[in-house]
Amino acid sequence: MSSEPVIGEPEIAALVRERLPDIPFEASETKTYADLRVAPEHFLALVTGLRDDAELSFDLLRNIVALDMEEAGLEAKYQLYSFPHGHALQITVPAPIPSCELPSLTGLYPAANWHEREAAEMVGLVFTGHPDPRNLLLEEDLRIHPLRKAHPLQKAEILQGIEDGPPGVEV
Amino acid sequence: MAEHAWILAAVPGIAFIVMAALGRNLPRQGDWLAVLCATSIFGLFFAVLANFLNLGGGAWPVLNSIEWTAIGDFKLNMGIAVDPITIVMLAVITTVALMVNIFSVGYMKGEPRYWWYFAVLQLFVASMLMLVLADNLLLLYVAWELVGLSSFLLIGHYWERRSAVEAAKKAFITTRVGDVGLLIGIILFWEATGTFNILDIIHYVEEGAIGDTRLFVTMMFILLGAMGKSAQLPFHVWLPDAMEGPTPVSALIHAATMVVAGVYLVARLLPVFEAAGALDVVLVIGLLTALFSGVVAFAQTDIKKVLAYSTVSQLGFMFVALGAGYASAGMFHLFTHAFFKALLFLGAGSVIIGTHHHQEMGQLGGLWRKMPITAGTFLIGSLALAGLFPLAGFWSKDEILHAVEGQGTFFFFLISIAAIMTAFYTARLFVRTFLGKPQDEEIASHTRETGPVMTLPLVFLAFMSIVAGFFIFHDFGSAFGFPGGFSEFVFLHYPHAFHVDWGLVGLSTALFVIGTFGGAWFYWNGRLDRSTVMAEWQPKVYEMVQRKFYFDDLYQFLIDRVVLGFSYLVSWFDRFAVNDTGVDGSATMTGYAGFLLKHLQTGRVPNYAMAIAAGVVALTLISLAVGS
Amino acid sequence: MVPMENYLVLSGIIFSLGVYGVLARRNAVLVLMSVELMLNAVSLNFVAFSAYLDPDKATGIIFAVFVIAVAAAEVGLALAIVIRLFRNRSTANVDEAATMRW
Amino acid sequence: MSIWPEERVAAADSDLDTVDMTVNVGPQHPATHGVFRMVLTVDGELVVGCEPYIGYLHRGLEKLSENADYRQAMGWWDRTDYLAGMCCEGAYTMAVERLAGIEVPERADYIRVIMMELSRINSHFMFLGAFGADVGSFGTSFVYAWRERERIYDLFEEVAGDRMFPTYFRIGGVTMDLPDNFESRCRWVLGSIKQGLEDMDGLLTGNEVFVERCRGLTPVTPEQAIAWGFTGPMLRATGVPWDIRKAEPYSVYPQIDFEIPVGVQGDVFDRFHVRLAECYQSVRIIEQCLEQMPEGRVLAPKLPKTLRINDGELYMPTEGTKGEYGVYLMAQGGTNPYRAKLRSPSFCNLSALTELVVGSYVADAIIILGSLDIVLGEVDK
Amino acid sequence: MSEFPFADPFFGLSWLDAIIRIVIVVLVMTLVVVYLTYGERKVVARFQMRLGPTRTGPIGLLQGFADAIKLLIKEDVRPRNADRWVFEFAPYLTFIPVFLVLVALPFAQDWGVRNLALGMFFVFAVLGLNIVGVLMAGLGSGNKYALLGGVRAAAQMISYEIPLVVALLAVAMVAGTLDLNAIVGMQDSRPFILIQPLAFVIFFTAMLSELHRAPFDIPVAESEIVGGYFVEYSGIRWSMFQLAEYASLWAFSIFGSAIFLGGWAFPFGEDWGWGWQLVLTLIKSLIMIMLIFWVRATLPRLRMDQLMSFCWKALIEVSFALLLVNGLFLYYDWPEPILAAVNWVGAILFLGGIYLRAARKPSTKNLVGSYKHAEVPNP
Amino acid sequence: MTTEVLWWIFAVAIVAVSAGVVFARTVIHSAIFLILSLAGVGAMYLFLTIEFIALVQFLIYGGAVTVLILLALMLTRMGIAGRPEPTTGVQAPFGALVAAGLMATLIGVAVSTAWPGDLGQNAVAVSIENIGEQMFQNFGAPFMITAALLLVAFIGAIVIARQEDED
Repeated sequence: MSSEPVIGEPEIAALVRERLPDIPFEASETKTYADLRVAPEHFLALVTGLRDDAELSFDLLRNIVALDMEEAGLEAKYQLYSFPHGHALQITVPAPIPSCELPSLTGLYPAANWHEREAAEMVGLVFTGHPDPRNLLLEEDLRIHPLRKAHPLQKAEILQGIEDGPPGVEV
Repeated sequence: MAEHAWILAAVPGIAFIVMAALGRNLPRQGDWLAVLCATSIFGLFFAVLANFLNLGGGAWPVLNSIEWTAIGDFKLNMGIAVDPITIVMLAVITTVALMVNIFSVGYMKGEPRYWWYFAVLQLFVASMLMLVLADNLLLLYVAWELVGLSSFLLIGHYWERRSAVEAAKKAFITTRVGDVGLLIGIILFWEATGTFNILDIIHYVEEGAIGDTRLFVTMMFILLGAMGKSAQLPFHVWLPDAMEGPTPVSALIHAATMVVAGVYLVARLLPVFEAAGALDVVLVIGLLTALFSGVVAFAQTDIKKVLAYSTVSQLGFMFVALGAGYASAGMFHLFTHAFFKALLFLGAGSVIIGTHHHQEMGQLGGLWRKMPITAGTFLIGSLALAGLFPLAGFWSKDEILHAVEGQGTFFFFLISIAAIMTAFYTARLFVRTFLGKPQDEEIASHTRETGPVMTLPLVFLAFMSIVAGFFIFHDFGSAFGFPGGFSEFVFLHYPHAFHVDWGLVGLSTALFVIGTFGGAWFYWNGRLDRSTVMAEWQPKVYEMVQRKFYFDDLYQFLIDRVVLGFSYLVSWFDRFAVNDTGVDGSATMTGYAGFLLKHLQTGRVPNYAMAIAAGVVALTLISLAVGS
Repeated sequence: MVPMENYLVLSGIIFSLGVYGVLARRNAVLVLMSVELMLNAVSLNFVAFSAYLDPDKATGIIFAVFVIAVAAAEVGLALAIVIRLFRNRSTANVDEAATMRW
Repeated sequence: MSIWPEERVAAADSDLDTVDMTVNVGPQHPATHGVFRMVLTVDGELVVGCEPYIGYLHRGLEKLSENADYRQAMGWWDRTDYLAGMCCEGAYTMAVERLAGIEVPERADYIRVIMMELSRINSHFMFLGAFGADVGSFGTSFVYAWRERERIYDLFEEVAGDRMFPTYFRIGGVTMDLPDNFESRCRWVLGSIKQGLEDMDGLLTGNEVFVERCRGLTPVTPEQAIAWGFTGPMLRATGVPWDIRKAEPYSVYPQIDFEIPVGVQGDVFDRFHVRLAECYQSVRIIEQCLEQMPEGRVLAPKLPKTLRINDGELYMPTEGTKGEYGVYLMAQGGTNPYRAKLRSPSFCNLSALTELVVGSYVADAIIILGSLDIVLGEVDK
Repeated sequence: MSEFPFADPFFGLSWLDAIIRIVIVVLVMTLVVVYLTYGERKVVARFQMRLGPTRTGPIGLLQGFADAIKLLIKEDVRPRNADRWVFEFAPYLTFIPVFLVLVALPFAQDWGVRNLALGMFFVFAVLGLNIVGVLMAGLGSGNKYALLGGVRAAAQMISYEIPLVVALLAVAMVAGTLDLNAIVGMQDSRPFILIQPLAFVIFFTAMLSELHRAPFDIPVAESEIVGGYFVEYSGIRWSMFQLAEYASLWAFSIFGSAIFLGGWAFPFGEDWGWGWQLVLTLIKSLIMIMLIFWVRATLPRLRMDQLMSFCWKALIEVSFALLLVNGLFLYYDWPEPILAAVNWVGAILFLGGIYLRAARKPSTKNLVGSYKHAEVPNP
Repeated sequence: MTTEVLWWIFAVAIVAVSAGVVFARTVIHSAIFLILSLAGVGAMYLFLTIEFIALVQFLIYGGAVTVLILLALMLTRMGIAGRPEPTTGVQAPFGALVAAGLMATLIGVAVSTAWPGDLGQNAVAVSIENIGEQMFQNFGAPFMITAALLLVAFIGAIVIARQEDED
C-alpha cells in the first residue's frame, strides 16, 4: 500500500481570501491543489498579491497550462509554489472572447517568458506586454494553434502561412 | 671586496626599485626593507674597508672598470675607484644613512607616502654612493643629478604644502645653475683630454696638458657646480629653505652627505685646482660663506633654520680648508661634521616629534626635563659643533685654523671670528631650546621623550661625535683602520702628520669660551631683554641680518626688474619690429601662397607617397645626368 | 656563378613593385605589405653587397638583421593602426583616412 | 583574462576589437546533445548575444495524448526524457492514478522507485560523461559513463524487455514482476555504479584543469534561480535544498531515508557536483528499496478494461532527473484526457540560457549549455 | 662500431645523397604516422578501458592503412564560400614545414638528412611557418568555426613559440652550440633533462600547445568549434592535416628527445653502433609521444584566456628567468651540479606552484563537507 | 651550372609572386603571395650562402610578420565579409609610371656602376661567429637601440589597438 501523498492544502484558498480581501475569486479544489478562478481584470492584482504578500509569497511560477474550452473560450491555468511556506496553488483565468488577451507575467516572473510563448503559439492566447512574442516551438511564420480542439490531429503537410482565427470562428 | 664596492650602491638601488614597485603593498610599507638595506650596506662598508686596508698602500686606489660602450674609437668606460677619500665618504654615508633610516621609522610614522619616502631615501643613498665611487666625471655627473633629484623629491615630500613645493623648486633650480657649470666643466675637460676618468684627468693636468687660462676657466665652472651643491655664497639660498623636507632628510642630505658633495668634488680635484691656481677663489668663497651664514644664524628663530645656516657656515669652513690647500683638514671636518650635524638635526627632529611639530625656538625652552636623552645628546652635538676640547669638532676646527694660519693673519682673524660665531649661535640654540623655562606651557605639557627607535641613533651619533675627532691621532686612527691618523690616510700625497699645537689649542679653546659664554649670557634663562639688545640698538642691521642680507630679495629683484625689464625690451622689439613688419608681412605672403598651394594638401597619404617617390626618381635622374 | 648585379637587379624589381603597391593600392594592409616588399628588397641588396664586396666585416648582414627587426616593429604598430582605423571607420581604405583624427 | 580565478575579469573593453560575428551552434553540433540551435553573437571570443532556437524535436506530445487512450499515451511520455524513460512513465502513471483514484500495490511502488532511481542514475551518468567531453576531455569520461549506463540498460532489458523505452509501468502497477535473480543482479550493478562514480570523481572533480574551467563560472543566486524557474539540480546547486521527493512526497519516498545534496554558489562546478552526489543518494534509495520491498501483487486488482475518468483535473509534480517533471491532466469523461500538459524541467532551465551565456567566452558557453543538462526530447515535447 | 652506410655523400653527389636520405626519412615518416594514429587509438582506448581497433589485420595493425585508403577515395569537397586557392593550398603549407623539420633532426650519430650547424635555429624558423597554413585554412574555408579556429591557433602558436624558443635557448646556452648532433653528443654521460628539468617542463608544455594537443587543443576543439580550422576539409586534404599533425608530433618528439633525453646517445657512454642508436632515438621519442597521449586521455581543455595568460604570465617569465640563471652560471663558470640543483628547485617550484593552485581551490572533500542536508524545504 | 639554373628559376618566381602581392584581387591572396615572396628572398640568402639571415627571414617574416598580417585580416574580416572596396586607387597609372621609372633607374644604376671591391667571384660564406662578434661589439649601441625600439613599438601597438573606455 503506497502512502497517500500529502500535497495540496485546501485551506490555502481561505488564507488567500484573508490576506487579499479586495480581490474576488472563486475557490475550488483539484485532485492536488486548490484552484482559484479569477476574472482577467483581477488576475494581475491577484498574482502580484500572491507573490508579494509575506504570508503567501508564491515565488516560483511552475507552469502555465493553456486550454481551449471550446464554447467557453480559452483559459489559462497557472501553477504557483511558495518556497518559504511550502504551499502551492493553481489559478485559472478565462481569457476574454474574442481578443483572447491576458496580461503577461514576465514582469513578475521571468520564468513565464517561454511558458507564455508556448501557450500563445499552441492555443492562441495573446499575452499583452510580452517582450518577445514569437513562436517558440513551431516555425516562426506559422500562425496555427495545434492544441485548439478544432485543430485536427492530422492535416496536410503544407502549413506555411496558414492562420487560425479566434476560437469558435470558422476559418 | 673593495673592487666590488659597486655592490654598496647596487643594494639600495635594488631596494629602491623593489620599494617603488611594491612599497605600498609590502608589510609595514617596506620600512624594514629600508633599514635592512641600510644595515647591509653599513656592514658591507666594513668588508670594503677591511679589504681596502689589506691591500695596503701600494695598491691604492682600487680600480674596477668595465667598457660600457664603444662607438668607433671612442670607448666609454664606467667604473669605480676606491681611495681613502672615497672610504671616508663611504664611512660617513653608510653610518649616517643607517642612523637616519632607523630614525625615520619613528619620525615618519603615520606620515603620508611613508613607503615612497623610504624608497626615495634608498634612491638617494644609492646615487650618493655612486657619486663617491665613480671613477669618472660622467658617472659622477649622473649620480650628481640623481642626488639632486632625490633631494628635490624629499624636500617636496609634503607637496600638499605650498612652501615645500616652492622650496623643492628653489633647491632644484638653484643647484641646477651650478650643475650646468659642472657639466660645462666636464665637457671642457673631455674636449681637452678625451677622457672622463678623474685619475687620467689629474694625470693629464699634472703633465700640463691643458693651458693655464683654459684650465682656470674649466676649474671655475667645476667650482660653480661644487658651490651650487655645497650651498656656498651666493648659491646658499636653497639650503635653509630645504628644511621644508622631513627632518631626517635634512640630517642625511642637507647636513651630512649631499651638501658635502661639492667639498668632495673639490677635494677630489684638488691637484687640478692647485694647478689652475684656483685655490684662492675657493678660500675666499669659503670664508665669505662661513662669516655670512654665521651672522645670519644669529637671527634665525627656527631650530632647523639655525642648523641649516650653521651647516652652510661649516661648509664654508671646509672650503676654507680646501682653499688653503689642506684637503685632509677639509675632509676631516667633513667627517666629524657629518656626525655631529646629523646628530643635531636628528635631535631637532626628535624635538619636533616630541613637541608635536613645534620648531620655533620662541615657543620652546626648558625641554631638558621633558626630553633628557635628546637634550643630552643635543648638548654633546652642540659642544662638538662649538669646538669643546676634546670633542670631534674641536680637532677638525683646530686643523682648519692650523691650515689657515699659513694664509696670512687677516684670513686667520676672520676665520677665528667665524669660529666664535659658531660657538655663539650654537649656545643660543641650545639655551633657548632646552634650558630655561618653557615659553609655551601648552606645548611643554604635551612634550614627551621620543621612543628608542629615535633616541638610539642619537646616542650612537653622540658617541661618534665624541670619538670621531680622535681619528686624527696616529695610534687611535690606526686602531680603527686609519693608519697614520686621518690626515696621512686621506692624502698620501700631502703628508701632514698631526701634532698638537698647544698654542692653537689654547686659542681655539678661548674662541669656544668667548662664543659659548657670550651666547649663554645673552640667552640664559630666556632673558630676551638681553637678546633683543641688538634689535633695539640697531634695528636696521638686525633686520638686515634677519632678512639674510637681502639675498632672497636681491634675487627676486633681479628677476622682477632686470629680467622682466629686459623681457619688456625684447617684447617691444618683437611686437613692433618682428611682428608688424616681419611676421604680418610674411604671413600675408604665406597666406596667399597657402591659398594657391592648398589644393596640393589632400590629406591622402598615397598622394604624398607619390610625390616622394616621384621626387626620388627625379632627383636620381638629375644626379645621374649631372654626375655623368 | 651568379654575378652580384643579378641580385641588385632582382632587388630593384622587387622594390619597384613595392613602390607601385604603395602608390596604387588603397587597402591599408596591402600598402603595408608593399612596404614589407620594399624592405625585403633593401635587405637583399644589403646582404648581396655584404657577401660580394665585404665578406669579412658582415656589415650588410648586420644591417639586414636590423631591417628585419625594424620591419617587425613597424608591422606591429602599423597593424594596430589599421585595426584602429577599421574599428573607427569600418574601412581600411587609405584614401578615406584623410584626416588626422576623427 | 586569467587562469587565476581571482584575477579574472571579463574585460571586454580591453580586448582587441573585432567585427561582431554570429556563430550558429547547432542544430548539428557536437555540444548541443541533440537538435538544438543557438545563435551566438561573438565579439572575438566573447559572447555578446545568444538566441536559442528549439522545436526541432517537437512531436506534439500533448495533442497526441489528448487523442489517445490513457494507457496508450504512455508510450509517448517515456519518450520525453529519453535518458530516464522510467521517471517519465512514473510521473504519468501516478498522475493518471491520482486522477482516477486507483490504488497501487506497495510492491509495485517499490519496483517503480527502484526503476526511477536507476533511470536517474542513468541520466546523470549521461550528463557526467557528456559534460566531461564538453569541457574537453578526449572522450574518457564519456566512455567511463557509458560503461555504467550499459549495465543499467542491461538490467532494464532483463526486467522490462527493452532498454531505452521500456513502457514497463502500467496504470495501477507495473507490467510484470521482477525476475528471480533481480536482487543479486541489481546489487552487482549498484556496486559497479559506485565504482564508476568513484572513477568519474577521480577523473574530473579533482582535475586542476576541470576545476579551473568550471569553478566560479556563471554563479546563480537562489533568488535568480527561482525567478528563472530553475528546479532540480540546477536549483539545488545554488544551495536550496528543495526536492519534490521531500517537499511534496509521492510513492514510497516518505519511507526511505536519503538526503538532498546542495551546492554552494550555483556555478557550473556545483551543478556538476550536485548531480554526482545525487547518484550516491539514488544508490542509497535503491538499496533501501531492495531491503524493504514486500512480496505481493505488482498490478492493482479489478482494474477496468477501459479506463474512463469522469471529471477532474490535477497538476502532479514529480522529481524528474532534470528537475520538476510536472504532469497536468484534465479529464472530462471519456477514455481520453481532455487536456494533457507536460511541465518539462529542461524547458524551464533552458529558458534562462541567454542570461547565463552572455558575457562569457565561446568555450564557456558550451560548458554552460552542457551544465544545464537538457534533453531535447523533453524540451520540445 | 660500424659506420652508417650513408655517412658519406652518395657517389660524391651531394644532391643525390640528399634526395636519397630525404626519401628514406619521408617513407619512414609516413609509416610512423600511420602507426602513430593507430597507436594513439590503441593507447587511448586502453586508457578508456576499450580495445581500440581490432578488426583490420591482427590486433588491428592495418587500421591505419585502411583509414588512409578510405580517405584517399573519399570525395574532396570544397565549399562554395571557400577561397579556392587558399583553401586548396593550406594543407600543403601546414605539411611542408613539418617536412622540412625532418631535414635537421639527428636520427643516429651524424646521420640525419643534413647536419646543420644551426640545427636548432633551423627547427624554430621552419616550425614558425607552420602557422601560415593553419591561418590559410581558417581564412580560406569561408566557415566561421574555421575562422575562430584559425584566430585561436595563430594567437596560441605565436604566444607559445616564445617560451618554447627561450627555454630551448637556455639549454643551447648550456650546450654552447645550436648543432643538434653536437648537443646529443654531449649527453652521453647525462641527458640534459637532469640538469635542465625546468626547461623540459616549459618545452613540453609549449610543445603540447604548438601541436594543438590536449589540454591546449583549443584551436581544434571538437565540442566548441567542431574541429576548428579543418572543419571544411575532407578526404585527401583532411588527411594532409592529419599527416602534418602526427608528423609534427613525431618530429617534435625526436627534437625534444634529442635535446633533453639524449637522442641517440647511450646513457653510460658505451655505444653499440648506429643500429641501436636508431632504436634508442625511436624509444626515447616514443616516451615523449606516450606522455603526450597520456595527457590527452586525461586532461580536459583549457579556455582561451586561461591558456594565453598561462603563457604570458607564467611560462614566458619563467623561461626568461631560466635564461638569466643559465647565463649567470655560464658567465661566472659555476659548476654544473649547482646549476642542475637550481634548475631542479625551479622545476619543483613551478610544478608545485601549479599543484598548490589546485590545492588552494575548494577541494572535492571540502565541497562534500559543506553540503547542507535539509529535510524541510525551507531555504 | 645547377646553381645558376636554380637561381634563375627562383628569381623569376620571386618577381612573379611579388607582382602577385601588388596585383592580386583580394588581400588574402596578396598576403599569401607575400609569404611566398619572403620565402623566395630567404632562398636568395641561401644562394648567397648566408644561412643565418635566411633563417632569421623565415623566423621573423614567415613566422611572425605574415602571421600578424593574416591575423589582422581575420580580426577585421577584410577578406571575408568586408565592404567591397575599389582595390586600386585613382593614382594607379601615375604610380605605375613612377615605379617603372624607379625600376629603370635602379636597374641602370646596378648594371652600369663599377662596384668597388667586386672581385667578380662567388659570394663568400660568412661565419655566424663573425656575425655575432660584429653585432655585439661594433654594433652594440644600435643593437640596444633596436631592442628599445621593439619594446616601444610593442607597447605602442598595444596602446593603439586597445579599445578606449568610451567606445
